[in-house]
Amino acid sequence: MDGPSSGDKTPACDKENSFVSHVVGLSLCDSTPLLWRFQDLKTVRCQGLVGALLGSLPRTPRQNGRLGRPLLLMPEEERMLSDRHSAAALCANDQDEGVVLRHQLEQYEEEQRRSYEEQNVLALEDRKSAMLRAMTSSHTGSDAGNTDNLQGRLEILDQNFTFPQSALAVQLSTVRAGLIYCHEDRAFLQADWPMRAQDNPCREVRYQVFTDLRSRGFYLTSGGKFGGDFLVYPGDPLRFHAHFIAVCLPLEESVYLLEVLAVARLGSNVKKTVLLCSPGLNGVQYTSLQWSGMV
Amino acid sequence: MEPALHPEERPEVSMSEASDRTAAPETQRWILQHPAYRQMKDLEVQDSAQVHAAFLVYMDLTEVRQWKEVSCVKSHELELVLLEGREKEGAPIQTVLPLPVHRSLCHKSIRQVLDRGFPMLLCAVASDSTLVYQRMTDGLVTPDPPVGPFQDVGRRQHRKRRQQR
Amino acid sequence: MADKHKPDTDRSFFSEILSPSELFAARSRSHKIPIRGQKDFFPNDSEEQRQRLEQSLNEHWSLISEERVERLGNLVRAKWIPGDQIVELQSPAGKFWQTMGFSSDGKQFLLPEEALYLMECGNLQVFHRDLPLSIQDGYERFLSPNTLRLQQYQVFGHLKRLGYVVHRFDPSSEPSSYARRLNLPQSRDRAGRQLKRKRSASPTPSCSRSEAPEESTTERMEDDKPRHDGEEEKTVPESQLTASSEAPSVQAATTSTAEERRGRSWWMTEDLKHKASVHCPPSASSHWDFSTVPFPDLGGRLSGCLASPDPSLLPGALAVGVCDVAAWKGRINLRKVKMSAKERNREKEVCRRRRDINKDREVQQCSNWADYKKLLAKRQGRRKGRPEHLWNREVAPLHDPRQPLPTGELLDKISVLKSTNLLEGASRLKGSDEWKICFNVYQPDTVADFKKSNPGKPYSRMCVCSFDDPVPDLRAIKLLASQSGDVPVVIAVVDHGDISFYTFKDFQLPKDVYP
Amino acid sequence: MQAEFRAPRRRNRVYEQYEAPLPVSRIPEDRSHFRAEIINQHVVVCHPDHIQKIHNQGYFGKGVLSRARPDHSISNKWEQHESLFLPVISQSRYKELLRWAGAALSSQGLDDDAVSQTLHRLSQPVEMEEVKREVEGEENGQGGNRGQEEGLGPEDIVSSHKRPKRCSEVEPEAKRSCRPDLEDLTHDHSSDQDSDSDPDPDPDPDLVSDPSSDSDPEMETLVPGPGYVLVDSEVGEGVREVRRTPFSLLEYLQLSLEEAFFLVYGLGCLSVYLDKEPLSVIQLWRTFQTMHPNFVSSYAAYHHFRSRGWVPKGGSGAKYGVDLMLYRKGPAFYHASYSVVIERVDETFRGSALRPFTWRSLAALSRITANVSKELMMCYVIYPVDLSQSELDSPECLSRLKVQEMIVSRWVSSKERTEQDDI
Repeated sequence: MDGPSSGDKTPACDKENSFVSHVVGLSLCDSTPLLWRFQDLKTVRCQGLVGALLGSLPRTPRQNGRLGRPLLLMPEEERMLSDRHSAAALCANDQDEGVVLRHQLEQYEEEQRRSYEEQNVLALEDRKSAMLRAMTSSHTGSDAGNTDNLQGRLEILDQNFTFPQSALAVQLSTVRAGLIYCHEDRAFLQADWPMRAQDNPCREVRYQVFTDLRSRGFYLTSGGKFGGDFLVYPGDPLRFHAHFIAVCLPLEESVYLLEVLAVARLGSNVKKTVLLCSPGLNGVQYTSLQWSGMV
Repeated sequence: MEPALHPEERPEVSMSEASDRTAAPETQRWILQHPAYRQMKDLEVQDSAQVHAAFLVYMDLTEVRQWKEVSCVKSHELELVLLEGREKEGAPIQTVLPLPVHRSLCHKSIRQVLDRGFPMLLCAVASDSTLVYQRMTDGLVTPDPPVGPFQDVGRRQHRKRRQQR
Repeated sequence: MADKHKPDTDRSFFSEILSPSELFAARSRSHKIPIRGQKDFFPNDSEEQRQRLEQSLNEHWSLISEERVERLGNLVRAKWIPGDQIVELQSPAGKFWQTMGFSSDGKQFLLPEEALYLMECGNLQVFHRDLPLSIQDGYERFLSPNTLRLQQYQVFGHLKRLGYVVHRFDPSSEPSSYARRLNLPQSRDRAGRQLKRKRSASPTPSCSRSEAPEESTTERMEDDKPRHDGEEEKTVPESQLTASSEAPSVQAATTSTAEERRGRSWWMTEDLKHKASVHCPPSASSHWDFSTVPFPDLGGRLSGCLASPDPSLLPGALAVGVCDVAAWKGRINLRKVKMSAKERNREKEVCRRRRDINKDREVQQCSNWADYKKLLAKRQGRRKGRPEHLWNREVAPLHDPRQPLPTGELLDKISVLKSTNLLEGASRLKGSDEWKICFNVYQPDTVADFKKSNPGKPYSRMCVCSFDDPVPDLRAIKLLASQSGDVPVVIAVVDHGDISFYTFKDFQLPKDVYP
Repeated sequence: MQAEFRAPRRRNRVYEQYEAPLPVSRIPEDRSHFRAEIINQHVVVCHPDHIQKIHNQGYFGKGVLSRARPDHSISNKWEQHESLFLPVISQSRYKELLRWAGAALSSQGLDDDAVSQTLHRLSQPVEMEEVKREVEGEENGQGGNRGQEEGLGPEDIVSSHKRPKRCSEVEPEAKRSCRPDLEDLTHDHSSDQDSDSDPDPDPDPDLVSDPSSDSDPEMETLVPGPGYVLVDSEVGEGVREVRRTPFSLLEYLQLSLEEAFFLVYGLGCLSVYLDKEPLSVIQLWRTFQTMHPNFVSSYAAYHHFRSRGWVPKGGSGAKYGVDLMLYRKGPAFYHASYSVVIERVDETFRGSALRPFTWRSLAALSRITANVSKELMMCYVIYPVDLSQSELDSPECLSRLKVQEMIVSRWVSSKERTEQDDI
């Protein structure tokens, strides 16, 4: 009735709720805070925050089934992190002036050169071992003539090999380079939280419901497509189906009866329980709506 | 209850034997004479549309669904008629909240009905007397796990059958 | 596995920059996405479930952590020009050029969203101050209220990844609804369009109407139209416009319908006069009902002259004489208006619905008003015996069951509410800032023949809004419909990572008559 | 951009014949006029003949105890007892009915003695001879509709050719004719004249052979005995007594306000009574406005759909969270095509929404609608700015309103339906 796994155990990752030490870096894109660093994504997931991936997946960019970084947090996730002092805002410092810039440029060019050289070596080795493999597999006999032949070929390769610039493998970085933050940023984050206003009553209701369900071990994602505020999962959404569609509303707010019927019907269509969730004096009150079977 | 029976001939209707059928004899308005309806009236709930809704639900529960021990109670907080009854003999008591469909309600009202301590049904009553029941339970009720595709087919057929009615 | 997630702050800074050997190795990595297994319903704390979760997470993280690695030779090089909010290509464009980008002054440019999408696909490397931009840089620099909002980019990316061709919507290149109604030939010359596309690429706000001169003229044309334009459309829809070429009888019929008994005419022809005299009730409205003022059918059979207008419609002492229109007739556009089958049916429906009282046989037998009145009285008499409380009160039922009618006619008789459509009155609405069309979208299967210079009719147009935004009201829908014409408008609603698309389409329930 | 018209889906199996699109006759001599009452702010039709006609011709209303057409029966179990087919009820049920009868009598001012006497008389077992006598008496045309239905009375000859014989032929015809048949109506108010013309509005004389509608043949009620029941005796198994039904609950047809007003104003075939007084069109219009604040808009939409020949049902709308469901022809023949939400706007196309939609609620509605293969329709009722309050006081204002229909649908961007997790 209460927790996703009968209360006593929480999903594996949740153990880390207790020691939150890593501070994740949020940076603003068009005034929306996004998470970019891989480690930060992992960190928030370990706190049971799922978020939503927005970017193309590097491996197979032209599909929507699985997306990649950045990760967008729901306002409630954002606020939970900031309440726990475990998120810091990173501002894009575009003030790279002359000297710094020149330095960065030199560094970049240097790295490119180094990368080219190293890849040149690797490519040559690669070619050699390929040649070796080809030779040994085609001539099973390992007589001296063959070995000489091979030796000769390798030497020729050594002398003539050129690694074309166009073959250089380059990284299109996901995260901005030179990204650094210090732990002191937390305070600054508290003082100057640049995100959307969190003070409207609707948001407050959602946040209270979010934290309460989260504290019961549920994972939550946005539930708009099912007519609710959150989809509520008994474990990591990677492995579990959502059990509930949470509809957050103030205890005394009137709802049109037809709206209640509609969302309840949708719930039974998709085999989920619709939860009316209202924060009250003694915590959040939950009412489950289920198909009555009376037709 | 028989749709085709002519109430004029029933003894209890003896008071209006004059069977001018166009004049809608008093007896055709059995609803106003029905003991359960009179009981609801006596609860003195101001909202007569809700009382009518409650009575329709009462009739549905007793006459169509054969519920047992159905009774009406007044919710003083909500100023509404509630129904209580058992789905069958020995089954637990449930509370039913009948409400005309174009109304609104708040979570608090639902909680007040749930606070009576019984599982609850909300019943929306459309203006042509269509009833839509919705089960409401305190707390988080985990949905039934989806069962194999087999069951799924059965369910779809079930739905099909329902639609045909 | 908890240990795995233990944050390691020291290492994390450099961990996402690949070493040359890693880069080299990445060339041969797989492009497959692991398939996710069937999900469980209940967590049951079993070792099995724990392992499956761990495996899923590992796969997930390895996908998420992967960096884009491309051969330099496969990358198009480009430069971010912050002042213009635009990306300029510095090496020859790739295949993407067929559907993206534009040229100007011999240079090739990409819009920021196009550049960002290509960066994400691993096709483009954009430099700023000679340093390559990361994807993060791209998001943070390219997306802004001046270019594209993040949510708009989410929709853009979503559609692009599915293969759709997506262009910014440029209102100036669309004929106004007014022009469309007049069926004006589209006078868009190629060069002009090129120009416009370039303009839309400049840092004007993405979806707002740009200040193209072409646009303002069409706008003005609309504005110049009399304010009653909206009402005029209501009851004189295509029928009047289409009648011109072929069906003068339609026009005659429209003036004599039951609902338009107060008909007046600017230039009364003889037969119209005759009908009007029958139908004009003494209490003519003090307001002009423009829907009942038919305009002359200049294109049709009308001879060279227009008779004088009904003097009651003219102000004060103004005298208007006969007008010779022969000179004008030569200039009339007599092209037939193309109507879809549906429109034609609707038209027929409209005609059919209009019952002409003169077709009533009994009425035809009346030779004068007295006869007609007598007939009415007689009919009245037939209705005796009807319930007093219904018939002898200020409002009577629409239908008298004692005068049975075939169902179709009965339905016509009780059809008192008028149907309208989304375009009606839409041109007089002022544009809003809340709802703007953002993209033109073309189907993926058209890519092969796609020409940027002549993209043809879009498959749909997109508006983008947030899940927390309001749902468009009728006014917004009408505005969008009139802006988009016969191309459907789709509203993309962004709920964090989820995007749903909704269409709001005009509809008229067909009449369904059973005998 | 116009939405495509999607063909309505016909039901796989249809169990009834189509009678007529609307409950108005096409014969001028037919003087049928129906009657309804306002009870507790709801409109009910009590007369069995009216119920049948109103429901079967246009699918107006709903039986208060049935899913659609009133067809509720006192018992699911019917048995042949000698030559009669009678419902079987349990002793306890019988006692309950008796109690109700008692309560009703008391409430009408009878003292306890009188009540118990009446009940006592009532509850005596009845001899079959008596029952048969009574049945025959009715059959000989003493005005009860049972007698009429038997088709034996001389004045009933006209329609007798379509009556299956009652009581004697139990199966299968008997199964079908539990309801008073529509033809009775034609006699109701016009028996004084026109007896020479066939009042039957239906071209198909076999019609009556299948008047029962519902898709579940097993559930059909059987020929009711005339007010008698077989009561399971207290004493032994299988022993049953024939008794009179103490409290008869005639099932009502309840009309939605829109349906009732349409029958009154649109078709002129119904009178609605409040406290025994028939209401005029205007009185009814005002009364309904006080009962339902958005009555004008909801009626305008209802009227519009009816005038296009469709069958709107408000009750089924409740099941899908909308105001109306639209059926082609009737729910017995087609699945609903549209879920309709009614909105009112002014001429600037804005207005305080009757139902303020959020994307959340729209997402839910759109999904539910699509799940059951229907389309979601917004029906905007547009009010001119200069429409005064006094104009709204009369249904004549309807001609100043306009209707905008709009189909809302979800567009699926891809066929690779990777809606990852759910469902």
